[in-house]
Amino acid sequence: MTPCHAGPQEEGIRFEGVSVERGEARILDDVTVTLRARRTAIIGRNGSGKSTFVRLVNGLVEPDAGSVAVDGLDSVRERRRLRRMVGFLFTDADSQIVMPTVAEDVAFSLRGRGLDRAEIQRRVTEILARFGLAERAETPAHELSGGQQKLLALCSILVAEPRIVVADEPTALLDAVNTRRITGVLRRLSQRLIVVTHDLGFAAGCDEALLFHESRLVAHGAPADVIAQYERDYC
Amino acid sequence: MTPCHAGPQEEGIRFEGVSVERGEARILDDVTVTLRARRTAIIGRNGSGKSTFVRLVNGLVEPDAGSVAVDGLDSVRERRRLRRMVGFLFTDADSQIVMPTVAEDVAFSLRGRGLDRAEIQRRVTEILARFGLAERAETPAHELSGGQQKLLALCSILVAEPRIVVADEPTALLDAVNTRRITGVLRRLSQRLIVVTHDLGFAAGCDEALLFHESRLVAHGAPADVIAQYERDYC
Amino acid sequence: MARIATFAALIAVMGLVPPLPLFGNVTPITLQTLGVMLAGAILGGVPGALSVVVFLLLVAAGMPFLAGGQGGLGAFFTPSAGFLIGWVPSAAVVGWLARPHGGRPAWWRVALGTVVGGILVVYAIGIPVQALVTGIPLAKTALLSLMFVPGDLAKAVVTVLLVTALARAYPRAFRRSGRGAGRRPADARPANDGADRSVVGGRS
Amino acid sequence: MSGTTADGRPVGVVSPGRERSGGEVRRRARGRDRVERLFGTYLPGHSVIHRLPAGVKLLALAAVGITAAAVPRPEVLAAAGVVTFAAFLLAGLVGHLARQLARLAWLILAVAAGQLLFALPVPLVVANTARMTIVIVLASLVTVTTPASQVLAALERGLQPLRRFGVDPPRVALTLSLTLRTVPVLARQAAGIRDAQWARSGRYSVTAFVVPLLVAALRQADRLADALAARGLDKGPRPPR
Ligand SMILES: Nc1ncnc2c1ncn2[C@@H]1O[C@H](COP(=O)(O)OP(=O)(O)OP(=O)(O)O)[C@@H](O)[C@H]1O
Ligand SMILES: Nc1ncnc2c1ncn2[C@@H]1O[C@H](COP(=O)(O)OP(=O)(O)OP(=O)(O)O)[C@@H](O)[C@H]1O
Ligand SMILES: O=C(O)CCCC[C@@H]1SC[C@@H]2NC(=O)N[C@@H]21
Ligand SMILES: [Mg+2]
Ligand SMILES: [Mg+2]
Repeated sequence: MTPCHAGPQEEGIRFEGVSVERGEARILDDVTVTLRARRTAIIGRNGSGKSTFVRLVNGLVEPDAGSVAVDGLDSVRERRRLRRMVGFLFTDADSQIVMPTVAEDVAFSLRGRGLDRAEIQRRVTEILARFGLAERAETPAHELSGGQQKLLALCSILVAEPRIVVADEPTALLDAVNTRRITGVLRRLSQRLIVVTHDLGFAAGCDEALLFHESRLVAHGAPADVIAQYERDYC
Repeated sequence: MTPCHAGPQEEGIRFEGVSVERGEARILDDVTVTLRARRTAIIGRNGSGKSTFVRLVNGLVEPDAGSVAVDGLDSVRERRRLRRMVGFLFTDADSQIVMPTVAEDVAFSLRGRGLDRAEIQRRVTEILARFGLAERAETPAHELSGGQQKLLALCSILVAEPRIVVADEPTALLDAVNTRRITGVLRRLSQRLIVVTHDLGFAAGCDEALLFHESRLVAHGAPADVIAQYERDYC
Repeated sequence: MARIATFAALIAVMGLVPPLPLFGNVTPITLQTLGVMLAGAILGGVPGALSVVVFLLLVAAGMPFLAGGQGGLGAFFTPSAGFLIGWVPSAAVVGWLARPHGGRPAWWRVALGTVVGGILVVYAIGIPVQALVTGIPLAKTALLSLMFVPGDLAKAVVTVLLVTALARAYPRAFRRSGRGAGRRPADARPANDGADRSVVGGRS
Repeated sequence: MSGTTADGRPVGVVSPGRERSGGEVRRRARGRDRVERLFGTYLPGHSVIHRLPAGVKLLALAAVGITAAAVPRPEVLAAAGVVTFAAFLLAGLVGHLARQLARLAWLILAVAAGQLLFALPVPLVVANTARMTIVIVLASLVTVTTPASQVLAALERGLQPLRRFGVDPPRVALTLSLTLRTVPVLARQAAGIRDAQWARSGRYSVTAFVVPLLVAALRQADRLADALAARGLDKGPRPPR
């Protein structure tokens, strides 16, 4: 479908015959798809390959066959540039937080950009204020509540001004209020969003949806249709 | 409400003026309630004290003020007996599973009961078969999928034949199918069940519900009413 | 017991990081010594040493937990066997020197502990054993082992940084007693993190 | 705390040698490799050596090791060498011996070269190197012919006399099992942290990696302690303060 001679200006995230293997197992099998919508939801059962799929986007997982290109950038060869373009929200906030305190953790994302301290400090303060964490700047990050940790992880990603945000089950373990808060933030993002979720309501609010089953992409289209297929065939 | 001179025959889980402190903070504040229903749901926002509350039931958390008695047994003094009566399903199966392989983990629950090997073996096999894990008996626990790990955790609890099952967010991170499976098992349990959940649909199916907010018990009654109050006042 | 098991596992996980075999010496440079220092500094002397014992028992039982996926009884007959054995008293000495009274350690104590316990004690046992196994004279073996010093000093520095960072990131790590330590009257609770600035708690 | 599994095998580890039906074996073979890599280096078999009790093998190994060290004479070493080779033959693992020697080659060469460099007499160099090699490969024979669970059980029995000094063998065995369970959990967390760190900064720094790993480990320890307590295993007595 997509022209093979697409130049680097090409928009969209293009997967071409992508397979990923671990040991004998194919954990992703011959996926070809191009994501162009602003908000894409990825749904499917546990172990169907959703996390593997989204990790291809910033080169955390490399394809064993096929190729992934994000706006024309190859995910393997241009891994470093891609990494800066993509903000990745992991399921487990615990492992995402890498520095002792809230402010330090956000500042960590700005390392190695040649920004001076005052500028880093300014951006950190600004984003923490935007997410209601300004008061917690000096708190040990691991003492935040679950919802606050997720917000912190989001701050740490957005402060780096990525072009694409990938979120892997962003609302797991959150209460109704925090869930609404995080999904609200994600929905309002100006960036392109790819979100893996078991929350079909949230998936329904996206612009397109992908359904994975047993390592294969089995549906791609309007969320309502894809969700209906999931509920009909795989639940 | 509950008579203070209740004897050890008394049925129900009685919390009398229970407070729990951590550092300067009161993470549970003067809770008095008696649970008598077969299935009790605990709801409330992140950090409201739900996990702390259910951990009092088997003495994992000790009250700094007040007392907890389960069917007349004091949760601190009779902690050892209590822990045999209460099966506790933690949110995170990773930390619930303590032995390297599936069968060993289930067998661990039967330690120190004076059962001989053949009997332990028989019970382990039986329960694994009941939950469809018979084939995985020798599998290292970390190779199970998320849903299977939850099932294993349940096996390991039920094999000890507890009188009460406590489950702290049992379906977090599970897909729709696994969620249904686990909630189905929990619903059908013959034991008394106390379940902490953000899944209000599941809470609605219980016999009573408790609502926590900022370390206090703020409602106790029929699930429909308590959920309505939660959604009205705290969401 | 849970902490002992977890730190033993941590030492094993640090063995997954590929080792640096240095040409001319038969003992690899490995991140696992960092794990040993951390076990001592964070768990304290006795539990730290016990976690190393647990780790070594599993190695002896055949687990491939040593640097480069080595393991089994053979590991205790190689020239580096003495270093392995030395890790046990090493963790103990690190713990005793770094945290003689439990509680959160001062940075200079951690530094002292890692240099004396984490480096000197290990060498004191490892080098003679290596000399014995290889038949190379003690003095020459010691000379050869000098090449570990930069790496081990770096690990000592990292341990100090890590322990300080950990105290900020997860103050619970150094609580004197774990959670559920029993009922205490409210006014006799040990100093918590918030009380660091006060004189309450009698921390050294 | 009996220290045994449901089917009576001693604590610990998977028994990778369990037979399965043909197709099953092949299908699982790969998974089994993974298990073995994580859980030990046992090579299943039915030889005399395989069937010898673990304790006997361990004692024999110690005997050879001590003799070779205490009486470093050429004829003793030659005898030890012959015994070792015979044991490999009996176990049907000569191929493994060859692989093992190939793997040890650099170590053997380095040790020999080191000694020659320091101008030790050649016969002494040969004796030293031979002694080391023999003991290492013999020890590896014990390891590959004995399931880790048996080694652990033998250890537990061997610890019995230490009861007097306050060692609690079943507790030791339990701790070993807990560790085996925790290794893959921490390994996965470590991988997650490394991924997250790379995704955020594009570089790896030791502190930014180990601090979260330590936090994860300590939390894991706390949760493990809770799980043990909830499942009826009380924490040991706390040292008085
Ligand atoms: N590094 C790995 N080694 C071996 N198997 C792996 C590895 N990573 C993933 N897998 C396997 O690949 C399959 C797909 O994994 P993936 O994490 O993509 O699933 P998922 O759809 O995100 O599931 P969930 O909803 O549970 O998060 C699973 O069966 C998993 O066990
Ligand atoms: N050991 C502890 N030390 C300090 N604070 C603690 C400790 N345990 C819990 N807390 C705090 O107590 C409060 C209540 O925690 P609890 O785990 O009971 O909440 P919860 O209702 O289960 O929340 P969630 O829905 O996020 O699981 C939280 O603010 C938490 O940070
Ligand atoms: O893996 C082994 O077989 C043992 C390794 C011993 C390594 C020693 S410990 C002190 C010194 N510092 C290092 O980094 N390596 C050596
Ligand atoms: Mg996933
Ligand atoms: Mg909770």
